[in-house]
Amino acid sequence: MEHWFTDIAQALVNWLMGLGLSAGWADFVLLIVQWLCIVMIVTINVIILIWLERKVSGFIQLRLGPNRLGPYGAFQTIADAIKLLTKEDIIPSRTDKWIFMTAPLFFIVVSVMLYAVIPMGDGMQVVDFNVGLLYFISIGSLSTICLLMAGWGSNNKWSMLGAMRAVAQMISYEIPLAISLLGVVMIAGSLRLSDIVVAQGNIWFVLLQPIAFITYFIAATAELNRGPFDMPEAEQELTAGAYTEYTGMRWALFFLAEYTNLVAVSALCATMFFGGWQGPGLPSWLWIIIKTYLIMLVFMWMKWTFPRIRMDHLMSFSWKILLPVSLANLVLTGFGLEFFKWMGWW
Amino acid sequence: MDISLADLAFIILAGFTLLTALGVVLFKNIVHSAIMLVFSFLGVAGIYFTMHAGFLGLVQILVYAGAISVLIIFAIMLVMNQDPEKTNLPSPNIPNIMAGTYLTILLVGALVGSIWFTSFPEKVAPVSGDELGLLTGLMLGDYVIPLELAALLLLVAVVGAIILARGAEHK
Amino acid sequence: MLQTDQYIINIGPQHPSTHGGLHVEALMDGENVVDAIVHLGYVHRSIEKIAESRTYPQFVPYASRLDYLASHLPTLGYCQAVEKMMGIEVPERAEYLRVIMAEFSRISSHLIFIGSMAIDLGATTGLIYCLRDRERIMDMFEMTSGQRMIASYMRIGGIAEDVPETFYAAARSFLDDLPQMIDEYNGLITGNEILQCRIKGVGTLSAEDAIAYGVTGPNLRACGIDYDIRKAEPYGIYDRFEFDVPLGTKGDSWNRYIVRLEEIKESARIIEQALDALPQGDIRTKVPRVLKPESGWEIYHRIESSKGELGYYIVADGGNKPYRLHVRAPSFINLMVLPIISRGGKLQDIIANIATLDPVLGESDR
Amino acid sequence: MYGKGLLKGLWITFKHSFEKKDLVVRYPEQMPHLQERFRGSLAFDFEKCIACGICIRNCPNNVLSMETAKDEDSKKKKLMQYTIDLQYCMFCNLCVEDCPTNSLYFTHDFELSQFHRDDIKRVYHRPPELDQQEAAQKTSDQDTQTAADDKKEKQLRAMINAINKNPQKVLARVLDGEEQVEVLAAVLMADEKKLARMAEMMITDKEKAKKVALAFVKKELKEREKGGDQ
Repeated sequence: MEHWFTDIAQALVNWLMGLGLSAGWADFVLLIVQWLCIVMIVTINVIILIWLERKVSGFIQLRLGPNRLGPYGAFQTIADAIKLLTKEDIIPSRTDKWIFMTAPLFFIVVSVMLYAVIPMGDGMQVVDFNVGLLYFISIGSLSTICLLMAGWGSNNKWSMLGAMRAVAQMISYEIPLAISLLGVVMIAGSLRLSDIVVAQGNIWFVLLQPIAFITYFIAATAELNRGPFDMPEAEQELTAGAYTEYTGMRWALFFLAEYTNLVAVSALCATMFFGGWQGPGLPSWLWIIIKTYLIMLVFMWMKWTFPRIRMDHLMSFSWKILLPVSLANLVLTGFGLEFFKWMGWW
Repeated sequence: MDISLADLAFIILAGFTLLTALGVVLFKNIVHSAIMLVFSFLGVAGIYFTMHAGFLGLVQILVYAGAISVLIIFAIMLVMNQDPEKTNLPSPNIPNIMAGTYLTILLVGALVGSIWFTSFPEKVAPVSGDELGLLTGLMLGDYVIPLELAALLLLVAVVGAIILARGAEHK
Repeated sequence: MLQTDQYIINIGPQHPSTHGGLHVEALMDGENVVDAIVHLGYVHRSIEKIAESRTYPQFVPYASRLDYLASHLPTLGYCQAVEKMMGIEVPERAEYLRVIMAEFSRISSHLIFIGSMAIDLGATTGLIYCLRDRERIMDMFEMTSGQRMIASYMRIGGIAEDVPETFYAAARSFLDDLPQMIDEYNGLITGNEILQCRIKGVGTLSAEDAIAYGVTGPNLRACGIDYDIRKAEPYGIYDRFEFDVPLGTKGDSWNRYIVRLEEIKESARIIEQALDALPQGDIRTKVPRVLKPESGWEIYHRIESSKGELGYYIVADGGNKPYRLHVRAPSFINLMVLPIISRGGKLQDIIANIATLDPVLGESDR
Repeated sequence: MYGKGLLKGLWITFKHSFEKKDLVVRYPEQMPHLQERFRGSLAFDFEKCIACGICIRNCPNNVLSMETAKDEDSKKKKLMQYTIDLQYCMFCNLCVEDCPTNSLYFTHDFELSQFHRDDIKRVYHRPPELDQQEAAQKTSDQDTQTAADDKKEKQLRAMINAINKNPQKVLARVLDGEEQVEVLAAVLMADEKKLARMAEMMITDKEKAKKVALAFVKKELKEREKGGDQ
């Protein structure tokens, strides 16, 4: 159970090398297989997540959520996907066509790329980058451009407003996000995500870095454009923000990407603060799934409880509260580390 | 010819970077140019990766593709008030063309010259061990003042550009 | 500061937060509102003109459709106007039942207000909880009149039918559970800091402006002006009940919200008193089938609807149909202050302002 | 404290998410609970209808219409066809309320959607049994009927005469108070139709006659008062 997936990968590499491929090419093929697996994971996750989101919102709102197709409405998302696939792909005439058409594609590509460094189990990482965390943050920052493309390409004021908001919000929340993670990095002494997981063998970083966790969680909500920070979409104000003009599968791709991001960010949260794949009894890949899903449930819970924050409050909250707090946490962590070293506890 | 995976990756990435860079110059819509610029940055970051400079590549993505290009696109969108299809046309007046040609010659000359006159060592010794620590020492130690100055310069440049384009409010 | 271009953004007529076909043409400077112009008429059904081609009793169901969120109130106003014109006495029991129904309507309208405000600010769940509780009022309306929303229950000279026995228990249990419901709204909506940030100090309407524009109802009382037609000029039997008029201080969106929340409690007090004092007896006086006010008679009658002063101005020409019927719709007049309270705010404040002004487009467009 | 409200809100939604979801009605399988007076759709009972047309006059939206024919024998109006065009119906209850024979009523059937507009229309044709029944009744009852009619006619004429002759005495049967009787007499004298109606009622239903008389008097008094004012 524990090493199913790593064993399969090893077997694949061995088989390929047995066929006469060099080690580098075998790794390359393995990489492609891993990517395909990730795409599969993403798709399955999104299908589950959309169902889960609707169920959670339903339960919170005293409703049943989807309950028609399959047991507890489990096939609802699949039906929706089929519906969206068969819908007409409307491209309004005065849009910037190439930008309009490619924006959702780039968005989904960028979100899938995030998975490359997430340790999905013991040794289950596509690339065990020595600057894995930086990779995550920098690739995550690219989704800003995709939203901007969507907003600009749509040639619609609502879309543009949504995109502008998205950019302002994501750029300003990226900073506290990164800084709050730095505290963890300082304790773990590495940007490599597998190192950070291993460093939490004794104690989860959420206990050592509670402030960092809270700031990370808030900033991540904003990064994900989820309620109460769902400025770019903001259906009550901007109708659908950057996605206003999108229809059918292109629209669905945005949602696919958003949920993909949600999984990635939650998995990172689990990795950084909740000991990643470490846990007793169950196999490592199951632990990370459990932790990720629990974190995602909290995200959903928050979204369906809170009203949307106002744009200027959002910005001032980021710059005036979140950033100073995360910086202070960083300084505090530094002092704490020095103190521990001085006392000889570290 | 024996092409290794690394070589293939370099060729693809270099071609990609060059094509997108050409796109920046040649597209008639300045927003398209700006987006091409993003891809060009990404291509450069890819080249860094092939050279095992992961940190540099990621910083390239984070800073250039993620932040600066957004700033550029933002600035473009904010100041644009004409048909986007005509925002990046080649300049019709002769002094501009002359200046452009002159700059191109200068730039190409400098590049060729620097490549020509540099004696490349046969084999670069790989950075041993902690490349991050080394970079940190350089950036926040020896070159901290140039780094900060460059940051300030960029900020001033963007603000100045917007003011020039729109004109300050008359009050 | 930098000089920037202003642009126009059209909020509505097809928009999730405009409570119907409202069109606000917002002149924006980035996220800041320079001006907001209200365009109306997208839900115009020419109800006033319809009145001219319907006999007096026939207009009652149309009156229900003015303010469909509190449908007993506009019908009450209309019936009382005609009764005043014709000098018709209404039996005691009918008067009491009218008050009960009117106040339940007010509660249901305010519940919708709270819920729709919550959803306009992004708190989707608030709406569902409000709807859950409003459902009980709707059930009561269904029990009494057979219709849930547009219950044409009031009749000229009384009410359509007496309430069934089950009504009393339902009403009492609703009133008993009301404090608990309000606690829940307070926990989920009122106490939420994000929501407080969104509406505190937003859309401030000064008392002078409110009076100058003719704003009435909770929106006026939120400015601190003690003006409730139930107190100022009691109609029906409102002078027999003891209740307070909740007042705001600043006239901002927060005050408008709190005033309505308090009004729910006051309405519950009135209902409780009315249920206790409910006499037995007739529910409808015999009214001639064909009402023919004499030519030249005219009447203006106003009531305190859930949105403000709802007035009916009827001119008779001797026939069995009104010569002219005008509705002074509070939503229409209240909406007119939207530009002045939105100016200088953010785009999101317009949404909050529309929500807290609580317009019903069926009434403002008629 | 800042954030307390947020946590409280989270707690409320958390509690509710584990509640039993009994508010939801799974509609097509499970029918909603409808109150007794619920107005689903308008239905019509042909046999009870007397074709008085009150419903049609009351309807604000011209939903109802009927076709009548004159019965050759009794000169009575005979209902041939009754149409309810439900697409215009507001379910306001004005027709049902005033129907003297309760032939219009609301059912709980609320699933009114149809593919074609014409299907929404409900047309009731005269059931053939009704004619047969009537025909049968007519032949058997004709003689007694005419006899009874004659008797009634006579009674009525006698009553009208009596009122005409001595209004004070006759009308005192329905009203007390001399003044009121006088007013009533004046009203009846002025209007032949009212007189006939009053006479008929006095024969058939005294209670009703009393009420109507009182109403006449009240109205007259009011009108007089108004006249005095003006």
